[in-house]
Order: sequence, then structure tokens, then C-alpha cells
Amino acid sequence: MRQDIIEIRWHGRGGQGAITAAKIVANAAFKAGYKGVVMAPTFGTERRGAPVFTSLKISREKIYDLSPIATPDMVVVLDHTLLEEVDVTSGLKEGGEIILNTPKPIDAYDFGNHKLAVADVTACATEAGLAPGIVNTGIIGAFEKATGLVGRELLGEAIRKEFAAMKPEENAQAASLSFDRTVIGGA
Amino acid sequence: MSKEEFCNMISISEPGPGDGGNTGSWRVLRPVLDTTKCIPAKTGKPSCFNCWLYCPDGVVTKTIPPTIDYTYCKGCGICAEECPSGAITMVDEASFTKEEK
Amino acid sequence: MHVIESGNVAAATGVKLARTQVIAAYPITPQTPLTEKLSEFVEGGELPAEYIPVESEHSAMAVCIASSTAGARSFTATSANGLLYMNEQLHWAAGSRLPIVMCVANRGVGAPWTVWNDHQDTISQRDLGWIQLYCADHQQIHDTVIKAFKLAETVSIPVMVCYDGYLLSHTYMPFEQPDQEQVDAFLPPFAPEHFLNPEAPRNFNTVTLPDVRPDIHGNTAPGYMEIRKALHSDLRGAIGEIEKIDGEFGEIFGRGGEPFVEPYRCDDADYVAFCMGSLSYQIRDVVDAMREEGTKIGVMGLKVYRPFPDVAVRDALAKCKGVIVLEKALSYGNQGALFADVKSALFSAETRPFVHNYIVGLGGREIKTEHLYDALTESINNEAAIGDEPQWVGLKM
Amino acid sequence: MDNAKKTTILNLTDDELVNPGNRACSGCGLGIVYRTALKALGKDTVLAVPPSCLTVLQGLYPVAATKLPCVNVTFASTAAAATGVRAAMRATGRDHLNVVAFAGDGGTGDIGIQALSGACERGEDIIYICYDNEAYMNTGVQRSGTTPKGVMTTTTPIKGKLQHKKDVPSIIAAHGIDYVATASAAYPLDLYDKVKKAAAMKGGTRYIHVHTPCPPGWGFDTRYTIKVGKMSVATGLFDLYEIEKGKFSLTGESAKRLGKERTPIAEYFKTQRRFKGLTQEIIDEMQAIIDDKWAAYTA
Repeated sequence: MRQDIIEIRWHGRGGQGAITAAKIVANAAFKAGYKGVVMAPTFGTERRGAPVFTSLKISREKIYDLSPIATPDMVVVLDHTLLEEVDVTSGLKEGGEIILNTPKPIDAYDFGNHKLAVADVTACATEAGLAPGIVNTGIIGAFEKATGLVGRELLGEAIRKEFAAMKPEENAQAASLSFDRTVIGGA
Repeated sequence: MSKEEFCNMISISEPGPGDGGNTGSWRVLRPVLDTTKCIPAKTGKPSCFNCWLYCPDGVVTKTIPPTIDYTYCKGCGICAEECPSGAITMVDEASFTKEEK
Repeated sequence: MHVIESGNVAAATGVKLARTQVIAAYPITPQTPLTEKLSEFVEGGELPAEYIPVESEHSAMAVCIASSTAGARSFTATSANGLLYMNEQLHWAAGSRLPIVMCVANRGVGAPWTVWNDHQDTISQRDLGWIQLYCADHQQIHDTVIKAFKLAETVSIPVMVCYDGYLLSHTYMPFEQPDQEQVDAFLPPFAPEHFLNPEAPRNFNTVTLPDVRPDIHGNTAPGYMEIRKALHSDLRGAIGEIEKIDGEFGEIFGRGGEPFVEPYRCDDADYVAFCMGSLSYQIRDVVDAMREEGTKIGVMGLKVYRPFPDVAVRDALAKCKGVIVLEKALSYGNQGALFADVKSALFSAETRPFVHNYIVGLGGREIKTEHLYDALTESINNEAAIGDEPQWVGLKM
Repeated sequence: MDNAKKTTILNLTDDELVNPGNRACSGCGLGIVYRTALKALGKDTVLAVPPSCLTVLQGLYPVAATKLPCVNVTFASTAAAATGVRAAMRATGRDHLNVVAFAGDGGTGDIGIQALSGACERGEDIIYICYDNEAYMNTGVQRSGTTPKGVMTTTTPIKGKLQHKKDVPSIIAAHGIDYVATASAAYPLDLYDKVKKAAAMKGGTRYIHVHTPCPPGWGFDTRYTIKVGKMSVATGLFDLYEIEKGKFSLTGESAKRLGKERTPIAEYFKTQRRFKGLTQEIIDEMQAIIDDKWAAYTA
């Protein structure tokens, strides 16, 4: 109903950190002046390894509708293997954007009318010094490159704060590397 | 308007004797102590006091001689039963006059 | 300080800032992250409280009843069947006038099993003698927890702080978290007149007779009925106290001002949607859309359900043409409990609006904004056709 | 128990923490247990009590028969309530006080066992005293888990109870708590010493299970409360023991029975009307159980 809300859906697997990624973006977005920030994980039981999604809504005004995202403006996919299990484009608005972690080149995919941005976040994260499979900070870099919604500085700050006790610089570096290596395609 | 005082009315009891009334009135048989048989009374020395120890109602004193508070004694007869010298007999309450009660 | 956290964490930080002394809790979805956070505060030394990981909700409330009687500020939290498992304890806490604060992350009640949100759990517990407060967002959760301790300790009545499971408990949003000094200025330490104390031994909650009876000083002590009447009177009196505490809170923290109902575009409204919890905020978007189409409609969120602020409700609603009560619970075999309460409050009004009842979101059924729009439109257009019978929103079969 | 520490009638304190004129039945075994236990605990004690005969003994509002602070709690919650009192004592700097749960056998072994098990598992710093009168006496003698086999109650009115008595102290001992003891209303000095010892063992959960004869519920004349209690110990049916840090030892009169002849259980059964329906088969079965138990003690 409201047109001012940007709806972002995050796809990951239970335990992969999609909630944390969305939370970091939520924090940075609030700092960037979005007064309305609502992040909601899948309601119910979350099981490790199973596909999960998280909703993030941001707006310049306070958000009152807490219902799950049905028609996202963009979707973030933490793991390209999810494409085989989940229709990540479900409800995605016309011209909506997909940000995908994949080792494959951008022309390996065809999402029709949707925009696509890809980065090998898994490789960037390992290069930054994170354990294999930690992709939830790297994907934030790709997200920012593709959307420009929040700002690199604020996101880096939010990552360092969230991971203050656990490799803050490496996590921030993973996002930075992913930002630089994200390839954006046309619709 | 805000209420000035919220009366904290709850069930909160203060210790006092005789919650059950003068429970001596429950008695059918009255324990009567024969000081000529009672060991502490006879010897004048603290000893025995089984009547005091076993009384469920705490109405017997640990004194020489022991005394029984008939206001509250329910007349169970444990003291008579546990007295090693047979100094306490249970006597029909009806045989006592009003004054004695 | 602004933080972005879940509703459960908003509650937990409120409990921490209130310098709670004893916490007892048993895990149940969706309340669990709240008590996980509290155990983290306690184990990490941020909150010098006793945390008792009890073996059941029944025992959680037993711990709180005993620790509160012993003079410690006490807290627990639960949901759904956990709340219902406490039932006799909840009556006990109210009857012994203990200022316990409990958060309930609202969840539907089994059977069949559901972990998702509705209000059936707390609505079914409305007649305990507890104060029930409902929150619409994280700021309200956080503030209400802090206010709840002051309210409970002022009126000697336990307080339930209710918020929607998942929708609020697990959703992250920003809220302002005050400084400890501000909270300390607002909430003094718990200092009950009577507590378990060998220096002044008292026996609490003893068997009480039907009739009055003299105490050991020769004064007349109340019977059961007088004690129960006092609970009711003080609950009614708490309505004034809620307003007063809201004012005091506002002076220190700069928030509040609508202690009973929170209106949105109601000033000139012909029609008012009336409900509790986060739903009242969701409906704001619908109201905006309907206003653009020319319908003079507003929405009002009820924040205090027990004691029922009947005067405030009557004053707020009597002058409009229609009231649409939307509820996430039902008094099965009759109507929505809130619906019945609203009608009862309006009965003595000179002119009465029509009142309709819509049941929404049971067991987490998604409440789509379009469905709310349709329901409100239908209600306004069919005043006569819709009677007292609850209307169901979002049914698929 | 160390002989040197044994309390005698002469040095037992005459301070009373229970007032006379209370509502306990004439000849009540609990009256003796309660009086004695409170002597051992002293005035720096807080009690938690569920509905039971003790609730009535303790007095109806606004008069209390006990000179100690007490919180009356719901039936199933005694041990959890004691937990809450202890937590508050720590939180308010009064941790030196004894926190004591005092409950009947139904409130302990049946409806209250979940809360008690939880408290034992957490090792709550409380003393739990169960007075076992072997049925729901306060509600008028209904069977409980701790009613012995064959006993007539108002809910086993014709055939008597078909199942054996639940061994509550063993269940509690299986939690590995610091101290489990049994005692009897008929041996108040032994009870006194065990409560004293429990109070001194501050820090963990301590449990004392007290066999408590009940004249109306068991069907004997009020004067025989001590005699009946002693006879139960003399037959080896109810044994006095301690399990201290996992180490089991018979105490007092039960220790003295080791290697000696015990009174036949049939004699005990004759003293109470509740056993009037016992068949010879059950009597023999009960005697065999006792004999086996005692054979294990000597082995």
C-alpha cells in the first residue's frame, strides 16, 4: 500500500547468517537516516541447513506494517545452490534486483526482466581471512555495490560493531573485496 | 484521578496462641500427673521429661514437676502412654467440676 | 541511545534497567530469546540478579511468588501453553498482591499446536486480577516493562506486559534505550511493607474464612470476600495510577501521553477501527489509504486491557458512527472478548455507534493489509447487515 | 551419626516456635514432628508450605500458630517456592537464613515431585522436610503414592491399595544431593539431630523424610502415636537412615536392629484399622520384602 518502503528479501540457509547480514544492513540504514527499519526473520522453526529467508524493510518514515514481504524490490541470495530449491524471484517486482553469491560468471544466468548482480563472495571471504563458508558479511559488499542504498562507510562500521569480538577487520575486508568485485548486469 | 492509598489487603497472619480456640475443650480424658510417681518430681532432678518431649501440642512444661496447660491440652493421652513410671493417668473429663475445668 | 534489536531484547533490556533482582523462566517459543538474553546479562555480570532456570512455568511463577513475598523485585516471561500452565499461580500472585512483572510474547494456544501469534493466551487469562498491558512496537515494549514495575509496586498488583509473538518478539526495529540514571530516577528500589522476615514473622496467604474474624489485637480482620473486593477496587484505582505513572515517565523520558488508547487520525473520524497490539499500527496504512478515498476513518490501539479503561474507551468512541473491533482471540461460543467489553463500555453513552467484530490472524494467519481494507470497507458499507456475530478475516476455506 | 553430638531430652531446648491451641488433631504425629523440627531450625528460618494438614495446623487468617515467617503456596510448587525464597535471600543480603520447605507425602511424592526434582537437580540451597502420613489426610484419607499396599483409604475402600508404597527418599537420593535422611515422629531426638545436621550443611539441597503416624487416618487411639511409630521401625518396615554425600548408613533404632530379630510385620498391622483388610498373602509378601531389604543391609 505504501510506496515509500524498500523491501529486501534475504535468502540463505539456517545457520548461514542471513539474519545477521540483514541486521547489519538495518543498523547501517538507520544511521544513514532511514527512520523506518524493520527486519523480520522467518517466523517459526528454523532448522540448520534448510532454506530460510529474512525480510528487511527500510523507509525514510516509520514502518507500521510488520507482515512478511510479498513483493520485494530486491532479493539477496547468500548461496547460489539455493536457486535449485527456492524460487528466489517469487513476487519480485518488475525490474527488481537479484544480488547473488556465485562462483559463476554473470552470463551463466538469465532472470528475464530482473536485474542481476553477482560476486564470488565465498572466495572474497576466504581471501579476507575468514573461515570457509562465512559469507554473510561479504554479501553486504555486493548488496551495497548493486543498490547504493546505505553507504560503504556505514556498512563497514556496522560490520565491525557486530563482529567486534570475532575478526572485525577480516569481516569488513570481506565486504570490501566483494564490493570491488561485484559485476552488475542490465535488466 | 489517582487513588491515594492502595489498601494492601491480603491474608497475612500474626503469630498468636489459640488459633483453634481453647482446644482444651476438645478433651474427653484429662491427663493427671501424680507427683509421687513422676521421676523429676520425685527426685527433684531434671530427668525423663518424656511427657514434654512427645506432647504434640507443646502444652507440658519441662519443669519440676512438669505442668500441663489444660486450656489447650487436647487430651490425646500420649504423655500417659509414654510416661515410664505410670505417673500420668487419663481421667474422664466429665468427672471434673466447672471450677476444676 | 538508539538500538536496533528484537522485541524480546527490548523487553530484556527494560528488565535489566529496572534492576530486577530475581528472574525465573522456562523456555517456550516465542518468548525464549528474552530469557536467553537475561541469562546472558546475569552470567556476564551486567545484571546482578538471581536467574533460576526452573523446570516448568508453574515453578517459574512459584519462584516469583516466593521471591516477591520475600521482598525481591521479580520477573518472568512466557507464552501460550506456558502461561496456561501457570494459571493457578497467576491467581495466587494476584490474590497475594505481589508486584511481579511478566512478559507474554503472545501466541496461539494448542490444540492444535501452533507457535504463531494471536492473543488467545492472555485474553483467556483476563479475569485473574492481573493488570494487562499491550504493546504495539519495540519502544512500547521497552518502556512498558519499566513502567510496569513502578505500577505493580505502587498498586501491589502483578502486571502482564503483552506483545505479539514473532511480529514483535522476533522482529528487529529501532528503539530508544534510556540511561540507567534516568530509570533509577523513575523507579525507586522495591521496599514492601511486609515481607518474609524472621524479625517480624508473618504467615502469608493462610486459609481465610468466609466471615470476618478478630485478629490478635482485637481488630476485625477481613474475610475472603473483603480481600477479593479490595483487589477489584485497587484494580479500578490502578486506572488513575496508570495515567499518573505515564505522566511521570513522560517528564523523565519524554515519551508517552496516551496511557489507555493510542488514536491515529481519530479526531474527526466517523469510523474507528479498534484493536490491540501491533495490529493497530498495521491498520494505520489502511486508514491512510481510506482517508485518501474520502472515508473519515481512524484507528485506535488499546494499551490497557485489564483494568478495562471503560471511561476512556467510551469518551474516545461514543461520538463516532461506527466502531470496528478487530481481535486475535475469541470467547468461544460467544464473541470477541474485547468486542463485548467495548459494547459494555458504550452501553451508558447517550448515543451509541454501531459496533462490529472481526476476528483476524488466529494462529499466525497472515493479516494482509488488503484484507483489512476489505473488512473495514465492508463494515462501513453494511452497518445493518452485520450483527453481533464475529466476522472472520482471511479464511481460505 | 556421631554419638558425641547426640541430643538428649535434657539438653534439648525448651524454646517453642509452635503455639498451643492450634488446629492439629488430638495425638497428631505432625504436631511432634513440626515442634521438634522448628526447635532444630531456630528462629532464623523462613518456611514454604503447600496445602496440607500443616496449613491447618499453622492457623487460619489472621492468627498464625507458628512464630516463623511462612509463605503458603500452591500444592505443586513447594520446592520451587523455597527456591524463590532462597533467591530473594541472596538478592537481599540475607543468605544466612534457613529456607525450609515443609510438605506432606502427597505434596512431595505425587503432585510436588516435579518441582522437588527440579530443585534437587539445581542443588538449591534449601532444606525439604516431608512428613509422611501415608495418605491425603487433610482431605479425608485418600490414597497417595506413599500409601502402603493393602491399606484401606476412602479411595481404596474395599480392596485396599493394590500397589506398593513409592520410595520417595530413594528417588530424591538418586539426584545425588548432599543429604537425604529418614526419621520418625516417634524418635524426635533423632529427627532433631538430623534437622540440625541438615541446617549446618548449608549450600546444597537437603531432604528429610519423616514417618508420621496419624491416629484418625491410620485408625488407632490417639495415645498410641509414639508406640505405632516405634513399632514400624522395630519391624524394619520404616528404616531410619542417612545418605550423606552418597554414603548410606542406618541410624538410631534402625542401626541397633542390625543383626537382631525384628518384630514380625503382622504385629504392626494389627495395631491399625487401615490394615484390617490385609490378606495373609499380602502380609507374607510384605514380610518377605522387609526380610530381603534387611538381608541386603547386612550383606
